[in-house]
Amino acid sequence: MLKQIEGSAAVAESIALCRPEVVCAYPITPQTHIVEGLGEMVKDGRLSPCEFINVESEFGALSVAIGSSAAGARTYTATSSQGLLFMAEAVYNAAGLGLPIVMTVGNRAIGAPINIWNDHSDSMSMRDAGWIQLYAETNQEAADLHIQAFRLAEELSCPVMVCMDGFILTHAYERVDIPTQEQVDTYLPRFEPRQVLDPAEPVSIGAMVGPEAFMEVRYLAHYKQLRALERIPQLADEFKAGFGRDSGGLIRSYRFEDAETIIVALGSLNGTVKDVVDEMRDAGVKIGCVSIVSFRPFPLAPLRAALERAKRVVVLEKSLAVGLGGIVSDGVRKSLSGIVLKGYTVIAGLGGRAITRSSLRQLFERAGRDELEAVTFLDLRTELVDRELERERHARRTGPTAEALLRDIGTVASRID
Amino acid sequence: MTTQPVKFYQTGTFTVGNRLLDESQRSVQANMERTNSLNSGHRACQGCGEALGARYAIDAAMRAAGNQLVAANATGCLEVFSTPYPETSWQVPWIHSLFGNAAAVASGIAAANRVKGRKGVQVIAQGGDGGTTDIGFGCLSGMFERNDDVLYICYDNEAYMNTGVQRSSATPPAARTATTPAVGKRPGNVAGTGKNLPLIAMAHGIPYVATASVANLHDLEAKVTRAMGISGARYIHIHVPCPLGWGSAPADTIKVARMAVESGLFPLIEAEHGEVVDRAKIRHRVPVDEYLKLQRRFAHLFRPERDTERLAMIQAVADRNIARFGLM
Amino acid sequence: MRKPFAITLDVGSSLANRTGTWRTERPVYLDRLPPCNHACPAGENIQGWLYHAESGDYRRAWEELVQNNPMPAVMGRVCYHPCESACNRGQLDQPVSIHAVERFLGDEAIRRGWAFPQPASESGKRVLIVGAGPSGLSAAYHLRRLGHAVTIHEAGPMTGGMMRFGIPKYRLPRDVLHAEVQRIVDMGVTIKLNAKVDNILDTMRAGGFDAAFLAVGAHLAKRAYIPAGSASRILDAVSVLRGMETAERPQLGRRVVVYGGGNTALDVARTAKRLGAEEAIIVYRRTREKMPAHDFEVQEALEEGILFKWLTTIKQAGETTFTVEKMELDETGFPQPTGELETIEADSLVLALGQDVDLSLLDRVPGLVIEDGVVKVDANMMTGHAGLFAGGDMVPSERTVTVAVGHGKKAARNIDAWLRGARYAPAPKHELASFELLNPWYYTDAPKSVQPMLDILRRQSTFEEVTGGLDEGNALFEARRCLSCGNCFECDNCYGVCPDNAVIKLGPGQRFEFNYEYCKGCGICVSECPCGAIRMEPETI
Amino acid sequence: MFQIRLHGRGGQGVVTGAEMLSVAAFLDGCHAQAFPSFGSERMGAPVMAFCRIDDKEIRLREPVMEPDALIIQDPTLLHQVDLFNGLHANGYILINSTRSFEELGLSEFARDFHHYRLCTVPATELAMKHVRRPLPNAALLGGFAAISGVVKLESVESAIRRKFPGAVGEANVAAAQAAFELVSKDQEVQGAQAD
Repeated sequence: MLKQIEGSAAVAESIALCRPEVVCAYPITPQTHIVEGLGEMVKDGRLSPCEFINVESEFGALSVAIGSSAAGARTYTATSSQGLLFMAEAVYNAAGLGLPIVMTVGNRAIGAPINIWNDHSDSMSMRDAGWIQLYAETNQEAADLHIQAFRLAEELSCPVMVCMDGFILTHAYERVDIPTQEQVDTYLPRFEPRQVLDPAEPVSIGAMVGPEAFMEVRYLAHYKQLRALERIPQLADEFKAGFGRDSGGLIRSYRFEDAETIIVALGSLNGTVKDVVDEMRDAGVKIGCVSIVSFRPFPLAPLRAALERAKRVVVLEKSLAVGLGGIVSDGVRKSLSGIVLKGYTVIAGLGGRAITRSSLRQLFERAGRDELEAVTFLDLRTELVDRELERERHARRTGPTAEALLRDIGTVASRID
Repeated sequence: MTTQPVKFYQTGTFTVGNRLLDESQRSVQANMERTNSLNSGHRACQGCGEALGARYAIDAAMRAAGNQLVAANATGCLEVFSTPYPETSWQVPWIHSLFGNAAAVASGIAAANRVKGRKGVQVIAQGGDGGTTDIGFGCLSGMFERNDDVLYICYDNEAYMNTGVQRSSATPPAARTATTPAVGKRPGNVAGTGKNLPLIAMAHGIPYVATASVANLHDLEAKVTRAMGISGARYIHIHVPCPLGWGSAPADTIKVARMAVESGLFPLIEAEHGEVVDRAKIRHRVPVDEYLKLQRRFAHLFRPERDTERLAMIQAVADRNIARFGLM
Repeated sequence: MRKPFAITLDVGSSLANRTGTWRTERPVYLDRLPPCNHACPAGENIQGWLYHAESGDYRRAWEELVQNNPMPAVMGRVCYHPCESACNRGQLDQPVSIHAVERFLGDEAIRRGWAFPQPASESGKRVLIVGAGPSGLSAAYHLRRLGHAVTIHEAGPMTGGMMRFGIPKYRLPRDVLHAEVQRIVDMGVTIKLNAKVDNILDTMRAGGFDAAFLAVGAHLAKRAYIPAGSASRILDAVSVLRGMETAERPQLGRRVVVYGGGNTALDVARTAKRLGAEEAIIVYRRTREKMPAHDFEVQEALEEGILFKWLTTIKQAGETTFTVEKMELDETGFPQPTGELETIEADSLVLALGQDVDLSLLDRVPGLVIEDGVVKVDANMMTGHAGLFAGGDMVPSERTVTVAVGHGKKAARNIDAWLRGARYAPAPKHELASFELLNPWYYTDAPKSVQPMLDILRRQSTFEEVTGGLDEGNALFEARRCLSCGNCFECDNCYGVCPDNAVIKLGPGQRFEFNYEYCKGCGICVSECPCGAIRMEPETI
Repeated sequence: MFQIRLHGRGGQGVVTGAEMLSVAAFLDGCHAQAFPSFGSERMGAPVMAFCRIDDKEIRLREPVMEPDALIIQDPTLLHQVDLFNGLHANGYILINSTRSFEELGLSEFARDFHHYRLCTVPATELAMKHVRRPLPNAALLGGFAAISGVVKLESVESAIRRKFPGAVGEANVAAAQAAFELVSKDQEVQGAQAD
């Protein structure tokens, strides 16, 4: 059913259709609307049977999820930013224990300085925690990915993180087709846990494993993700058959066949990129783009197939590996191992900095002329940086950088971009 | 002379069993069919109080729950010595997740049991004092305030033993640990620090809080059994000596625990909804010296000379407990 | 369940890890000798019979008791219970009132008519016993149980020896004595009364006996020289007490002086009081503390109004007046005369200065040695003459009923061995279960039960028994005060306190076993065993 | 594609206004996208919300940089924030005020725009009258429907009713209708003047 609906509400409805049995919630912007929506459905009985648990922290949230999942209940939680970091220990643990928890990350920057706006620093920090990470481009896809995520998680006994851009998607109202319960039930079978805490068949879960088997345990986790590389496209196909939509998969390519320049990005940014690609195609530029949906497992082979004929690849990243540059770029380069082409890393949109069509167009045009640095910071306000660097050259006690910069800009919402 | 009913049973209920007592009055541990929830072959040190306390508690819980029990365990000695791959000593469904989240994991299991309609399957969370009073305190407090249907058992050996005896917020005053060494002007742990978790648990107003000791099995089992009969959040804090960390003889584990109780330093109490409802009376009161002298971690209180001031301070703690909880 | 590799494990799999290899010391169960048993002159297994009494099984308790002592009702009354002085419970609150439980069991046996078993088979050997006192009766009982034919020759008109002629009936009612003697007789023991043996070897030959046990006791009163007038009435304690058992009751008068400081002196004074004497005075040359009599008896005597004159000797006896001299103790604690004299009024003087043995029957027995008026015996109670054994008051030892009973048992076992051409070897004794080996915290606090006492007026005027028995409830309570020192009573502590579940409970009455596969040797079981029945022993490496 | 930018202060329902506007467009059969400027949610702080309306899927995620219309819920922002940034000469401006553009000191600024696309409406006054709370967003949407014709008044009414079921919704609908009428009348007057 088509609805003009907030992204968070759409995801909440979609999750409810997956019949989660335990939902843990701890408030953090911008994921709150999702669990609020679910909480209301549990409270008014629309979502039943389901336990909605208000916990004391994100660490508590995922820990409760670990318990309920290990006890055989389909379990969901959501978080963002600092919350994801606060639960980091449990994030690794849930994966290590092979518990098929599904978690939404409403992507948001990480402080300090504290920042509630969107980028991918949070989920990227957990990229190697053993979770499958799927990035949604639209709210429709965010809603759909959650349905696929439960299926995938439970098949593989591996937790899945569905990443959707904070505010840009979570708080955006747009048209979403909410599937029917019947569709979802057909697609997503009952949860049959691989291991369960059951007095009838007791086991000890969470043993201490020493050097004699730890490598093997880790290899098996890796192997599980390699299997996911096969299953994710199959599940997307199956989803299309059942729901009539393309959603998910490993990567999605756009006007790339004859493209000399290909833009690679994750999440909602791809919409704007596509608009720019269309503009430039209209102007005769051979440009295309690829959206990475599955960042973990990382789709090396499909990426290589999509990119190998291009002259250059521009990876647009909403996170920064400080001291290195890009995170996604590393994987993209690895996929192109042995192929000689130009590769550019562009760090964009950190902490909610708007990524505009005009900026992208200029960027892509410069890329087409190969004028980009290996690592470029899109729309970096160099005058602010220079001023601060100058100040630091003259004074030892410069005070906090963030506050100094803010003094120079003025009121936050007084600017459009 | 009219015949009075004979109430004296040689050792009464102080020993584990008593051939003269009715079967129903004997302890779970006396039973040949006891669960041995924590089985032989675990790697706890010789004379480990925690291994003993855990078997006491979980066996009693198993009996109370008709073996319908799931346990969540915090990281720590108990977890490490019981489940090194490829062997586990547990006979109950058991999960270890992290150091600080046992209470939350248990809340999750309880939620799953509720939603799955598994009536009668009870959930226990357990951890050491570090995993309970320090790193796990947030999750524990959350579990308490939500009144989740979980019995949390803390095995208190008064320091981080698994990592090599570092101070925790349950470490008593003057005790030597690796991070409160017995050097300087006032050797050992600083007085006036630390927290009393049973009282904090009571402040949450949860249905049941109790303290217990491996030195008093019947009392311990009665409390576990009682707790298992109550729904909602419950907390039992069990004093379990650690020969390694305390510098006591492995054979003295129970004796040391007994001296803690008999001196008044570890009161055995029961509370319901925040109010103390019962206490175990001290049978043969001893001065705190009798307790402290058994442990090398307090040796500096007696050598090279008697630390009269701090011994008096510790005795005052015991006296206050005795007065406050009516232990005599 | 398709369990994930390594992180999820099958329950109880740690049994594969044999932690027993960690051990440097191993616990072992052992039985230690309880101090009561150790102290009992009759060699009773006190703890053994208390164990059964604890569970209310009095018949088994009694049966266990009479393995060593055939006269518990007597013993429970007259024994000075060294067991209780040794009892570890004394260091906790008060000793277990062993004698009271023993008496209860003895009385219970009489009341219910429990009998001794007949011997399983007859040995065909004949043993002569001379004297039907405690030692002789004890020997007769044990020999009979071993299947030997036993004949007792008793010089006196009644059985019991000193139990009858030395102990007043207010301490040992005669029906009790009779019942316990009769039970021995009922085993098929022949007793010939008024049958004084003049020459032991002749009698043995005449009766065709294979061995003999001499237990004639010490019935000859010791005399002291006291200048006396012809009208002075001076008697000896043996005659007075003996007279109480026969038709001719001794005439002691209104005021009686008893000279001596032993239990017999007290018995005589208390008897005199009961016979109607207005005043009974004990004159003793030393102080109360130095008195050989038991303190509780002195206490009872004082309660009954007996008067004492300490540090006093009798210098001269007149018809109704006696001159006494005050004494004082020198540095060595020995009394020395002071020359200070006084006179006391009395109708009679009874000398209670000890007894000698009548050894006339042993004249010209080859090999037999007599020293200090008693017969020398070896460790097997045999005299220098083969086949001739002796015990009780006529051999060098403490002269108590209990010692005599013990002699009888020991002699019987040696006679039995000798008859079979063997030598009796007693089972080696276990190490002593001293108080330090116990963990008394586990025992319930319980002061001992008090036996009822006859009220003072009746004690002064009648020969009713002074001390009453326990009722069943009290006896059970008292039995359960036993700490079971050194011997497992299956309290399950070791089974419970082992952090490694390395103790196997074998079931009721079967005790426990260590599982050395898993025992790490921590020793908690040893520390927490209430009764000290476990010991750590070094592992051989 | 038609892009609207809404300005106001936290607590005035700016985001809800954008949301209802997108719903109204959705009900008209269009694709629509509404999203806030994502400030921390505090009362009184300047906030923005955006709405895009198109007849095909909207992929663009940038903030509305070049709006076709501005809805200004709080005229006190006029001199505090660069409200008109990116607005092109054919753009619409709807300001919540009892005063005219002239009275607001915008005469000179208004000269660059089609005057019939500029309008003030006393939305807070209408809200106080109908809803009894100073929440001008519904009235402004009514006014916006009148001034722009981008969404139908009926769709705006339905969108309001979806967001606020029951009496509150009806009150807001009444405010929207009143604003619609006021603005329509004003448009007629201005149209007459123009003619």
